[in-house]
Amino acid sequence: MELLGLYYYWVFAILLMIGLYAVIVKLNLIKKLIGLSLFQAAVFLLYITMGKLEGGTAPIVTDANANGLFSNPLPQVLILTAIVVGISTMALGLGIVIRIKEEYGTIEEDEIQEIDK
Amino acid sequence: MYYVVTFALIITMALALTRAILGPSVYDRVLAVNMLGTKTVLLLSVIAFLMGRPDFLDLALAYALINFIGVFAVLEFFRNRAAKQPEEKP
Amino acid sequence: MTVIFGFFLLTLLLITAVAIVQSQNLFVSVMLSGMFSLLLAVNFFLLDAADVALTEAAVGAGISTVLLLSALAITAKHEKAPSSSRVGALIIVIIATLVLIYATLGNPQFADPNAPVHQHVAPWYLDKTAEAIDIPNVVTAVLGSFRGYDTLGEVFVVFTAGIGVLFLLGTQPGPFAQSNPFKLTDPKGLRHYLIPRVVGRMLIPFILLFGLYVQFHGEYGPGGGFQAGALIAAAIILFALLEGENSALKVIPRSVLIGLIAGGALLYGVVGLFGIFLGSNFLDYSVLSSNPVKGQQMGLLIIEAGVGITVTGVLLSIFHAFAARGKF
Amino acid sequence: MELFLDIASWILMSLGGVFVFIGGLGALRMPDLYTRMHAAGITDSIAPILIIPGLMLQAGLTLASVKLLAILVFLLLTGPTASNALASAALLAGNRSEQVKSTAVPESEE
Repeated sequence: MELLGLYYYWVFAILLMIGLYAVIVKLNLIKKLIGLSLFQAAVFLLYITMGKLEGGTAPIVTDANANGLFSNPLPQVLILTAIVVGISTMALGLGIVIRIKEEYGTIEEDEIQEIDK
Repeated sequence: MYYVVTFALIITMALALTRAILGPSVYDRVLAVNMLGTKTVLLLSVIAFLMGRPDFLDLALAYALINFIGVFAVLEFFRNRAAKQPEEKP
Repeated sequence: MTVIFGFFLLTLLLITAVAIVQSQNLFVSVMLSGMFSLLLAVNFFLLDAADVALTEAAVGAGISTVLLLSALAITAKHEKAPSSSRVGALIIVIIATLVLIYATLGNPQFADPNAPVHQHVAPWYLDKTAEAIDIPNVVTAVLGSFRGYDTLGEVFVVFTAGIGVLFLLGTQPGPFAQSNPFKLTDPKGLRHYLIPRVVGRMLIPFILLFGLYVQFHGEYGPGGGFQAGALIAAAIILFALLEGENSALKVIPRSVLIGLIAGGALLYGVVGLFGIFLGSNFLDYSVLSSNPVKGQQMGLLIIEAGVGITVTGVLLSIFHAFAARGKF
Repeated sequence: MELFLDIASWILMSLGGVFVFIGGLGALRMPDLYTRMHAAGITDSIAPILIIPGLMLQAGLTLASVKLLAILVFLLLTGPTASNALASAALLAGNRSEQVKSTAVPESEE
């Protein structure tokens, strides 16, 4: 059971590295962006995992549970904003990819480097 | 009791995921995504009761309302493609 | 028991991630990332993060799929088979994974009440919210008031990203565009898509209403400006998909969109400046009213509105920029 | 009365769970696109009809029940619509069920 308690962190590690692998290996720029969003999701998951408290519920205090335990609100605040920032920055990346396609006619990294030579 | 429904939903999500990964045509994948969306709505509703916080149904409501936008985007994406291809007589 | 559900869903998440990276077809990757987002939202919900799950739902269910698909329509559907050797990268990644897993052995156990993260500021936030702001949702209180600076920064990042996309793509069709990107000009398409059009138009008011509910109910339940902005943008994007992009631009013209982008961020900043003028600190809302608690609640309401306006404007401008650029 | 409501809601939810599972199995095991769509589409409608009233019986007359009703209505609106749109799109693209093996658009051409 002690090891199982670390499973969430392992998922974080593996997910992070799947994203990193996509960013390193894939030559297609859109695929790289998707890999980057996987990487991002792994970080989100780590933060939220850390905020969870045994026996706690979501930090919204109602009359029914005023004296209960609550999970940590701070990581949730950070990740909530990060998700929206993540989609905006991914859109910016996609915009750059579209411009690259229009200038170079391709979005494969090796072909772009070939043209630039 | 909620556990049984939750298990059924999660296992069905796994089956839908398998269908999405196997394909074979793009429409199968869209079907699987749509199916997974419905299952997610139900799962979120059941989990809200399971955790004793039925005030969190907003989440399931959000998915119920906007999940099919993705399906429409896909259809738009393929309809333009299909419209351009010459008609095939079977 | 919920922990077991969590394990199962996390495993599904990992399988989906592997499939996303493995697939050579970019369209399949986009579809699978839609599923990934659904599974991620359920996981967030199981980890007590209702607000975060709602954000993931609002953003992941429609908008990210639409944006990725419109980028795909302009660029390419397929990725080339990778030619370079992947063994080196694989070795690096596996070693890094093992190092990370080794590092987690020293982490506190999952949901351990004695973990350092639960000892520092979190109890203070949970205690002080009722006293200083008196709203049920601690997440909104921390977001808007206790850590208002952070959120202002995030809003400016979103603002900058929107401006960046507008600079990159502009409003003119690109060289790969064809006329009338979204118009339902094909009579065959119209006949076959009548039912989606009718049902979709029926749902748009409800999505908008739900967006407003999430916006103004954010102090009491999961919700707030970020989620509401994404939901409202999703409603308008649905309208654009059904009725054509030009009709959507008639509803909210580009000039208004730019006004929304700037206006929301400005509203947030001005509320902060009011704090200074009324003799307190930047982003201290207590002085906005004679009763400090009422002042805090007023400030939160206004800045959440500012956040919602900016997020709506940015996401819609990005969508229109992509749609105008290509054929989709 | 309490017990009766509990039993009724349990029956509804278990039935819903069974249908959900059957639908998932059908979507996985059926031989071609349209039969899979049939399995998935029908169970996507019947499962909310069973499960959500089951939850409503547990919630009683509260705001949660109203929200559940809204979820049910929206699911019943969007689910069949999405299935319809998907089926007609597949048909338009030339995906015929009886010869699905030969005419299904292979992904390499998509």
